[in-house]
This record gives sequence, structure tokens and C-alpha cells, in this order.
Amino acid sequence: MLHRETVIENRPLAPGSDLYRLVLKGAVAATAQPGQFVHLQVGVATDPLLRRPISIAGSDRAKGEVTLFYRVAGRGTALLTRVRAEESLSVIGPVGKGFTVPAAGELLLVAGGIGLFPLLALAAAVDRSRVKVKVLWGGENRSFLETVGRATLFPLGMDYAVATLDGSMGHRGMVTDLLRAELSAELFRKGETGPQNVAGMAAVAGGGRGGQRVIAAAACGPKGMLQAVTGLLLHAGVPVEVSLEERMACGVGACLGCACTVRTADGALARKRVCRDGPVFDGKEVVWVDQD
Amino acid sequence: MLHRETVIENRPLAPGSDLYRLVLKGAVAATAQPGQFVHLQVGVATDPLLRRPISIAGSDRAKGEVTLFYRVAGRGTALLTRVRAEESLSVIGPVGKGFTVPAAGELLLVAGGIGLFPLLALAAAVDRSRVKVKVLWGGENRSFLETVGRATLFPLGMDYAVATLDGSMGHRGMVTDLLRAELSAELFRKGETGPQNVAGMAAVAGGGRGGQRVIAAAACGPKGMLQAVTGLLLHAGVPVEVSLEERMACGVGACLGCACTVRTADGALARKRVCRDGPVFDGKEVVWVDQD
Amino acid sequence: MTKIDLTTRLGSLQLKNPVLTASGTYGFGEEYKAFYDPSLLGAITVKGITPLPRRGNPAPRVAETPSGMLNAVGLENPGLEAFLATHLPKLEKLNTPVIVNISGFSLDDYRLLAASMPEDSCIAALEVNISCPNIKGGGLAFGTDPRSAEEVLKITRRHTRLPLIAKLSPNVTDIVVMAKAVENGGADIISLINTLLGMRIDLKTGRPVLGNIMGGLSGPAVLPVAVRMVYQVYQAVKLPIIGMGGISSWQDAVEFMLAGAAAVGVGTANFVNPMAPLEILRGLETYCREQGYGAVREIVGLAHR
Amino acid sequence: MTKIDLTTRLGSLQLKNPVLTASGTYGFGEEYKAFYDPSLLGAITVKGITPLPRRGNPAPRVAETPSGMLNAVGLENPGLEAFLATHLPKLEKLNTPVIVNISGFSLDDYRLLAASMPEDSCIAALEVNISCPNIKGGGLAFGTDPRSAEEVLKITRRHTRLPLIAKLSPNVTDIVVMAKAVENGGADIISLINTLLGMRIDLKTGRPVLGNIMGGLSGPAVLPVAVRMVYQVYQAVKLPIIGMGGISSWQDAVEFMLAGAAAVGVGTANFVNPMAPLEILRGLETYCREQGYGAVREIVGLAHR
Ligand SMILES: Cc1cc2nc3c(=O)[nH]c(=O)nc-3n(C[C@H](O)[C@H](O)[C@H](O)COP(=O)(O)OP(=O)(O)OC[C@H]3O[C@@H](n4cnc5c(N)ncnc54)[C@H](O)[C@@H]3O)c2cc1C
Ligand SMILES: Cc1cc2nc3c(=O)[nH]c(=O)nc-3n(C[C@H](O)[C@H](O)[C@H](O)COP(=O)(O)OP(=O)(O)OC[C@H]3O[C@@H](n4cnc5c(N)ncnc54)[C@H](O)[C@@H]3O)c2cc1C
Ligand SMILES: Cc1cc2nc3c(=O)[nH]c(=O)nc-3n(C[C@H](O)[C@H](O)[C@H](O)COP(=O)(O)O)c2cc1C
Ligand SMILES: Cc1cc2nc3c(=O)[nH]c(=O)nc-3n(C[C@H](O)[C@H](O)[C@H](O)COP(=O)(O)O)c2cc1C
Ligand code: FES
Ligand code: FES
Repeated sequence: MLHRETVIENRPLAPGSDLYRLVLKGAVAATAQPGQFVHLQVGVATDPLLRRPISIAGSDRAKGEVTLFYRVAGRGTALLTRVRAEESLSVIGPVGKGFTVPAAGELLLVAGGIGLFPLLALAAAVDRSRVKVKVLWGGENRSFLETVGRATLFPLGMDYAVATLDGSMGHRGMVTDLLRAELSAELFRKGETGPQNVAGMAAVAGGGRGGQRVIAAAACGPKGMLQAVTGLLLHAGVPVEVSLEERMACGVGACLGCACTVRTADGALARKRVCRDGPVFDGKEVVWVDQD
Repeated sequence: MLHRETVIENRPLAPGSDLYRLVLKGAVAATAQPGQFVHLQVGVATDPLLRRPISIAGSDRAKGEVTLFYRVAGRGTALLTRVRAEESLSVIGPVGKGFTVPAAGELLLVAGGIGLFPLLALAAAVDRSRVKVKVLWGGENRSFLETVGRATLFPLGMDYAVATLDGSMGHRGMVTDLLRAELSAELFRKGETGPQNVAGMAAVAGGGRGGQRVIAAAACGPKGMLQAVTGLLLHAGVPVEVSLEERMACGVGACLGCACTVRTADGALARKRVCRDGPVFDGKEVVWVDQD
Repeated sequence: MTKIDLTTRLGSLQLKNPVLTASGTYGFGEEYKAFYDPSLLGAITVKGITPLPRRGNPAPRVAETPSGMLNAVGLENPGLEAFLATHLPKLEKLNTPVIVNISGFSLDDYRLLAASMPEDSCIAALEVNISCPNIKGGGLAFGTDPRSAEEVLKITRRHTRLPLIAKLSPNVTDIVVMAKAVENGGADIISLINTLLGMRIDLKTGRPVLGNIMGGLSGPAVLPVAVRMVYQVYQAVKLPIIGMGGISSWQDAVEFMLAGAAAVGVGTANFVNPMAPLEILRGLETYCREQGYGAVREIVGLAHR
Repeated sequence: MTKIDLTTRLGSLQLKNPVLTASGTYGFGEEYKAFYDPSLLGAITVKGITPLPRRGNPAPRVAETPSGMLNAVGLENPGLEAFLATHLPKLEKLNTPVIVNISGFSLDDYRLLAASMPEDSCIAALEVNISCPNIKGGGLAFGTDPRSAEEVLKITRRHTRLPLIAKLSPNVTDIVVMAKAVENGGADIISLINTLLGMRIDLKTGRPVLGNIMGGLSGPAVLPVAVRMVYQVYQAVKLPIIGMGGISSWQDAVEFMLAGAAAVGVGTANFVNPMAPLEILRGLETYCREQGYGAVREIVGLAHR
């Protein structure tokens, strides 16, 4: 589970962008499951000290390669950009419990910002001749969505809809708006009056069909967005798996640093380790506001 | 005094060697004096924290370049090897009090191992049409002396003699043996019986001339060697300047971290800062065994 | 190649080698099985156990600091009952001596924990964590008051025959006073250091990073403080010392042993390099061979010459 | 661009901005003149002065540690007389408020130092360093015993009208007890932290690296401990705080101010980046502007909301 992987590529998605694609060749690809991540050593000295978790966005078993995407968020990811092709990186992985891969029906992937990355692995894992995949994706602005989308989602020929906070691309608003439109049929059946302040959204999102569907959903993004998305989906009767983020130390379940709170089947609160029990959890067990 | 200098070259002296040449282009060259050093930032994070002092081994004012040589001794210098040409380094310098450059007479340069480096700057600074320079250099073995010598001393066409501990090159023994032979005339006058256990060394070292000479000396190397060399030279009536090493923090005289002890003219002990009051000191004032 | 004797004697606790893991950084020994066989180590120390299960502190529980990390896990653990029923049987299968870290909030807690740990299992020793607040004693940590510390050891001593390791907190004016107190209380071994109390503030929120506000600082940053304390305690008390605090390499381990540690604990370094304990063990062996020592225990305390 | 009010009031000490240098890291203000004009800073703090000149400890005096350094300079300084005759006139010319750090080994030392510092010079305040051992009081540091600390402040207070800054040592069980002691003693301002006691052992020699065996740990490694202590002291006493310990960037400075520091001291960072104090000052200004604060003092203690 501890490997030295060779760096095949480590480059910004566009000139000057703070979003990078990192391709690693080694043992991780052989067993990687969608939703799992790797825990990367970013430096050689003791500062920054800890490894950094990055989702596996794609894997090619034949070539033995995994593809990761990362955004330069601070010192650790900044150091990571300095690693050159042909150098090697110390990698723990693949780690964590990933997504359930549906065998049939429809799969809704709901992403906020860089939350798209782990969902890409799930999208690649489903048999698209049997599963209808649709991606709902929110981001800050066009520049972000285009930079990332061109390198990832857009060429996949998958159904998708986007929203931006500033309206510079797709729907002006949040990904929850897209989701509400997408689920309008289900929500209607549940007695919700349908999308508010998103007039015409059903069309935008391409949803709103009348017939009963077998949908599953998977979501990743900022916590607030995940909470809203999960709420909507569960309300609409759609099961959802969410990929959580938490600050990590060990990444393998030993330190209890990455706790989240879940409500177990018997209604009691319990802590789970995001790194080992997750990062993917059943949306209905997650307790969003952490309790003492 | 704080500059970003461009790295022109940063390469091992021979394939696989732990000895590197580092050439920097910037403001340091304009004012560098022989015996001065630069205080280099080797990393970007807080570990390793402190800068590293490296002697200026040569400077080319016209090109605005200084040449440094360093040996990989630990983590700091190991990190330094990773810096690539065209990148830039944060440099404090030139710092310190350097060597006196003699205008005429003979100049003996006595070096132990990498102590050669600051002496190269002095050798380059003297007017060799008026000053006869001779280098006495001791090292562990042939491989070290050849790797360094080929890149530095040997092509200069300067008179030199070498000693190795294992006898693999030049005299088998210490640089003090070479020095004793070189100074045999002076020591004889002072009543020393001449070189012991270095039969024939006078010839090897090319010294032993009878006439009175006006000699000055400069030395750099490990502390024990410097102490012995200084003792011999002073005994022979030859003034000597020594370049000391001490662990440094600030490198500019502010922290008092790099103390050495000197005996002042009135016989009292005093502390001096190697970084600012030195690194070059008059051999006769240095107190070799540190006192509380 | 000469064979180096790696065995270590810590009072009545005899170990095959001096490299242990630090409590709270190694779970219950399961997680690192994927990397190597834990029975290669001298012993493993498990997470602190309290009488009742604890959910611990809300997230975030960890924060990075220069060459270190803060943790505020808040002693999350399954509690004594579940430990005995679920974890101990699994630990038994690891085939390695286990040190159980016991943590209490009252003297009664310690008494109960000591009395409940079987003396005929894989449990080789109890490590008495005295860094927790003494709830009945006004909330001050047991580990910062010599008299409470002595009492904790005394009561624990009365209820078990297992070797007792007293784990000292570095957040004190004089570590030697604390070491003498636990020696008087009947400790067989001293381990140090636990974490230094620290905190960070998140510039984005303007609030403390950790859910618990303050947390324990560990990792390479604390190494010089830990080495100093091992050195001081070695001079002042006769008990064998397990040194820890920032140990990441065999060089660090040698430093601790020269300072006076008869064994070393590897904590935060596991997170950075899961193979660290094994690499340290091999490095110690090579060091002894190259320096001409036949047994690793020969280097203990040499810096005091 | 809105102009940000950078002025800082520390009790009776009014400074043009909150960025100071830490004692012992800035010599007597001369060395960093080559990099920038020291009068741009709020004040500069000079090396600890003792009544008599001190040669300090033998080499080596510094050692590197992960994200930190140890120093055992041993209070080398020219002594009171030479300070007044030689250094003070030069400091006068820097055109900036000077804080003189005074260090004693007895109450008499502190009395003498306080009484001898002119009240009408560039000296803006005295920083009372209580981390030295109390030779007559059994060698324990003044700074680890609340009663001695209070006495040092009292005697100093009686002999000068200059604002008094009490500089606290972090090597104590409870920093709040010490803060209250110096408040009772009459301190106007509290500065913290001084260095943590640490040591390292040289693998080559097998002996402690420092000539003095132990030394003071400073630099980024200690930042989380320092922030925690500032936070605790801010909650417990009313005195303004000068925060220091590992501050290397404006982000670090903001952390300390949010925790409760009204000003910050830059120490070890000077060695790494001589421009650090100025860069921190500019960063603080930009931060306030971007966050919509008109005055830097508005952010002091915000983490306690
Ligand atoms: C399971 C998992 C999968 C991830 N996958 C990806 C991915 O595919 N691509 C990607 O770009 N990022 C991913 N992340 C986030 C990534 O790990 C962090 O951005 C990275 O660790 C930041 O390191 P840094 O040193 O650059 O920033 P730091 O300097 O450490 O921090 C920068 C900022 O981010 C905050 N932060 C750091 N780590 C976390 C965290 N784990 N949770 C919340 N806030 C944090 C800090 O408080 C700070 O404000 C993932 C995180 C997790 C837990
Ligand atoms: C004025 C001056 C000029 C120098 N010029 C040169 C030069 O031209 N070329 C060159 O290769 N080196 C030179 N050095 C030595 C060089 O600075 C050190 O080798 C370097 O700092 C080691 O850094 P590191 O991180 O690689 O090793 P570290 O990991 O810091 O140390 C490696 C080993 O070296 C010892 N060490 C580190 N620094 C010193 C020191 N200052 N004095 C004594 N022992 C030390 C350590 O104890 C350790 O054992 C000079 C030193 C000084 C003070
Ligand atoms: C995440 C974490 C959890 C810890 N939990 C405990 C614990 O339960 N009991 C205990 O005595 N020490 C605990 N510690 C302290 C460590 O055992 C060790 O004393 C300390 O971290 C210093 O060593 P290190 O720097 O090698 O990590 C914990 C440390 C960390 C980092
Ligand atoms: C080399 C050095 C010398 C110091 N000398 C003194 C001193 O004379 N008096 C004093 O009160 N503090 C002294 N200190 C402590 C600093 O003023 C400061 O409190 C400490 O270093 C923490 O800050 P930093 O981490 O920013 O360096 C010294 C620190 C260093 C590194
Ligand atoms: S990061 Fe250690 S348990 Fe998850
Ligand atoms: S290194 Fe600071 S005074 Fe010389």
C-alpha cells in the first residue's frame, strides 16, 4: 500500500492555471476503485510535514497509470507542482471506501468545483450502455469550469449541465438549482411545488420528464453544498452517496484525525474515519453539523 | 546586501561527485572581496530553516558572476543541489571581512580539504607578476584532490604541492608536513631542527631555499589543521591570516551565534563574530581552544 | 556481518528490540499490518483507553504546523468493555507484546482500568497517561501536579502486577519533579514526552482551527524539547526511559538513546512514512555495527559521559 | 487606496505600528541597517543587557532543528556601562523607539539596570527578561516562579518611570499564573514567548551539540505553543501583549493578533529573511485593507469572539 510511483505528467491544465493534472505510473492503478484516493508525500523535508490526500480521478489498469487533478491550495500542493516527470513520489494508496457502481438505471453525479474529480472515476467505471449518467456541476465562473471541463468532462460525450455563481456559464446560481430542476418530477410527487426562482430550469437541466425513474446519485463538493444536495435527493427519494473531505494525518485509519459524525441504524451518533470508513458515505447517515 | 541571484550553473564537478560548482549572476560579484562569503537560502519551506554560508571562490565583475564550490554535507547542501540553472536563489552577501591581499613578496596558501575554496579567490586577487604564490594542499585521497584540483587549482599554472592521508597522491601525510618543509629555512633560523619524519620533503615541496624571504600566509581548513599551521607559521615568523568556520544563524553579526575567542592586544580574551568580524582573522589573535 | 544484540530490558519488561509505537498513532495495530508485520517491532502501544466509550472532539481534529501537527482527537476510544471484548482478541493475533495506554479523569478511572486488564494476555505493560484533566480534582491535569501523578501511579500499582509505564506530559516547569513523583508512586518505566499544548488560528474564519480550540503538538518540531527532557530525567531518576517526540529517522532514535532512552516510541512519523519504525530499527542495527557496539543497549546514556 | 491606521497603543507606549524585533535577534540595530531603515518598524528591541559585560557561552552556540533553532549565546553583551557609553548614542541616531531588554541574576541586578536607563532618550520601554536563573535564589529561573517574577517587576517598577514589559518564559506549567504575577508586580505590557528549553546531540561526537549542552528553541517550530499562550494570557489578564515565537510571515502575525497580541515581535525570521519585519508590516496593512478594517488594532483578540 506504500509505493513509489513514477511521475508521467505533472502540468497545469492551461498555461498559468492553478489546476494541475498529475499522472502516476505504478502499483496503485491495479486496484483503484472509484471514490478512493491516494495519500501523497509532497516534500522531502519535515515542512510541510503531512501527506496530502488527492482523489483518484481515473485509472488505466493496462498502462498501470492513475490520473489525479489538483488545485494549488496552499504550501503542500504548491510544492507538488515542482515535481518533474520521471521523478518519483511516495504514495499511500489506493485508500478508502469508494462509490457503489450501479449496474443499471440512471446515475446523477452532482459536483461542486473540484468535487468533480472523484466523480470522474465513477463515471468511467459505469457501463454506460446500461447506465444513463448525467453530471450537474457548479463552479465559481466560466474560466474555472472551462479549464477543468475541457481537460475532463466535456470530451466524454456525457450529458451534463453547469451552473456558475456569476452566471458566466450555464445557469446563474447554484448546482442545487440544477438538481431541483432535474428532480422536479420526483419532488412534485413528494409534494414539493417545484423549482422556485429557477424559472425554466427544468429545460436548462434537461430534466423534468414525467415517468418514474430508477436513479442513484453521487455527490462531492463543499460541505454546505453536499448537505443541500443530499437533502434534496433524499427528499426526492433518490439514494445518494457523498464523498466527504476532512483534514487528514495518517490517511489509513490509525490516528482518528479525520472524524465525521454519522447516525447509525439504531439512531445513535457515532464517529467514523473519513479516510478509512469513507471518504464515501451513504448520504442518509451523515450528520452534517458536527456534534460534541 | 540581500539579492536574488540567477543560477548560471549548479553541477557536480565530476559525474556522481558530491562536490558542486555553483555560479551565480547578480549584484554580489560587484563588491566581493577574497575571503568573503555568501549566506544562501537553500529551501523554500521552514525546514531546513537557516541559510548556509559558502565562500566566494571566484568573482567576475565584468560578467557579474561569482563562483562557489560546495560539498554535500547534509540536508541543506543536498537541497541546494536541486536548484536548476535559470532559477534564482536568495543570497545575503558578500559578507564578512576577507583576506589582506599582499602587494609583493611571497604568499603561501595552506589549505585543508575544501578549505581550498576561499583561498582560490585570494590567489586570483593577487598580482602574480609581483607576488609569488604557492599552494600547499592536503586532502583525504587522490580522488578528492583530483576532482577538486582539476576544476580549480591545477589549470591555474600556480606552484603547488599536495599531501594525502593515504598517500594516494603527493606526500603521504599532512599538509603541515609540506609546510614544515616549505618553511625549513625559516624554522632552521628559529632553531628548529628541521623536518622530522618527512625526509626529502624539502624537495617535494620545492622549498628549502636559503635566502631570507618576505612571506605572508593564508590558511583555511579544519580547526585542528589551522591551529597546527598557524603555530608553525608564527614560529617561523611568517604572519598568517586564517579563515574560520563556525555554525551560523544570521550571518550578519546580529545573533552572536558564531562566536570565536580571540586574545586582544592587551592580552584579554574577547569574543568575535566569525560572520562579521571574520571569517578571516589574524592567526596570532585566535584562541584555538574555546574558553568559558 | 556481526549480529547485533537488539534486546532491551526496561525493568521487568524485556523486549526483542527497542523500537515501539506511540499511543494514539497506531490505532489498535490493525492499520499498519498492510505495510509490514507489527511483530517485528519491540512492542506496539495502542490508543488510550478510558472506562467508558468516548466519541472524542468534533472536527477539525488535526492541523499542520511547521514540522509538526496539532491533534485534538479528545481520547476517542471504544471504552474498556469493547476493548476487552473486540480489540484484545485481535491484538492477541498480532503475536507481539502490546502496551495498553490507560487514560482516566479520576483516580477511580485508573483503578478500574488497571484492575480490568488481564495479566496473562498479550498485554506486556500498561502505560499510564497522566495528561488528562483530573475532573474531580479541579480540572488540572494529573500530569502537571506531582502529588496527583504520584497518586495515580500508586493506585494503579495496587491493582495490577503488569509493568507500569508512567507517561509524562512536557507541559510542566520541571520535568524532573514529575519523574521523581511517578518513581515514588511505583512506576517501573517512564515514557516521555506526550504532546505540547498548542493552537492555531484559521485566517479564513478568524477562529481557532481545531474544534477543541487547543490541541497537542507532536512531530519533529518538538524533538529538541523531548531530547532535553530525556537527558534531564536520565540524570535524575534510575528508571528506564522510553523516549519519544518527533522521532522520524534512526538518527533521531540514536539521539534519544544517547540522551538516555532505553527504547524509543515512533508516533507522528508513522503518518508521514508508515515504514518509519522498521527503517529506524534497521538503522539502529547498522549504526551499532558500524560503531562497533555489540548490543544496542550499550549506547544508552552515552551523551552523559 | 484607503489608508490603514497602523498605530498601536500598548498601555502608555504608543507605537507607529505593531511590528517590533525580538531581543537578541537584532543586535543593537546596526546590522540590519544594510537592508532597510529600522525606523520603519514600530520599535526595535536590543540584546539583553546585564550589569557587567559577559563573554557568553563557548561555541557552538547555535544548532538547527526541524523548523527551528537552538541558541545558547549565554547573554553575551557589553554590559551596562559600555551599552550606555557606546551603543545608546548610536541607537539614538536610528531615530526609532528602542526597547532595552534587561537581564539579571539577582534582584539587585534588575534594580541597577532599571535605575541606570535614562528616561529621556530613545529608550521607549524596558523589557524585563525574567528567564535567567536567580543565582541567589537557588538557581531557579525568575521566570518559572511567580513570586520571584512578581518581585523582579516590583523592584524594577520602583526604579524607573519607563513603561515596563515583562517577558515571559514558556517553560512553565501555567503561563496564566506567571502573567498574573507580573501584572501584580506592576508590568505595563507582557511579551511572550521567550525560547523553549531544548537540546540536540551530535551523532558524530556522541555529545550535546551546544557548548552549553542546553539552549533555547525558537523559530516556526514553536509558533503553535506561542499562539496558545497568547490566547490564554489574553483571556486572563488585561495587559496588552506583544506576541512572538516563530513569526515569519504576515499570516503568522495576523494569527498572533487574532489570538490577542496588540503587537508582534520578529526574531529568528530575521536570520532567514532580513526583510521579514517590513514584509510582515506591509502584509498586515494589506490584510486590513482587504478585510475592511480601518485600523490594525481592530483585529486584536478577534479569535475570542
Ligand atoms: C479524500 C480527499 C480527497 C481530495 N481530493 C482532492 C483532489 O482530487 N483534488 C484536489 O485539488 N484536492 C483534493 N482534496 C483536497 C486537498 O487534499 C487539499 O486541498 C490539500 O491537502 C491542501 O494542501 P495544501 O498544503 O496545498 O494546503 P494547506 O496549506 O494545507 O491548506 C490550504 C487551505 O486549505 C485548507 N485545507 C487543507 N486541507 C484541508 C482538508 N482536507 N479539508 C478541508 N480544508 C483543508 C486549509 O485550512 C487552508 O485554508 C482532497 C481532500 C480529501 C480529504
Ligand atoms: C564562513 C564559511 C564558509 C564556508 N564555505 C564553504 C564552501 O565554500 N564550501 C563548502 O562546501 N562549505 C563551506 N562551508 C561549510 C558549509 O557552510 C556547511 O557544510 C553547510 O552549512 C552544511 O549544511 P548542510 O545542511 O549540508 O549540513 P548539516 O546537515 O547542517 O550539517 C552536516 C554536518 O556538518 C556540520 N556542520 C554544519 N555546519 C557547520 C559549520 N558551519 N561548521 C562546522 N560544522 C558544521 C554539522 O554538525 C553536521 O555534522 C563554509 C562555512 C562557513 C562558516
Ligand atoms: C493523533 C495523536 C493521538 C494521540 N493519542 C494519545 C493517547 O491516546 N494517549 C497518549 O498517551 N498519547 C497520545 N498521543 C501522544 C503520542 O503518543 C506521543 O507521545 C506524541 O505524539 C509525541 O511523539 P511523536 O512526536 O513521535 O508523535 C497522541 C499523539 C497523536 C499525534
Ligand atoms: C539568538 C537568540 C538570542 C536571544 N537573546 C535574547 C535575549 O538576550 N533576551 C531575551 O529576552 N530574549 C532573547 N531571545 C529570545 C527572542 O527574543 C524571542 O523571544 C524568541 O526567539 C522567540 O521568537 P522567534 O521564534 O521569533 O525567534 C533570543 C533568541 C535568539 C534566537
Ligand atoms: S487521517 Fe488518520 S484516521 Fe483518518
Ligand atoms: S551568525 Fe549571527 S552573529 Fe554571526
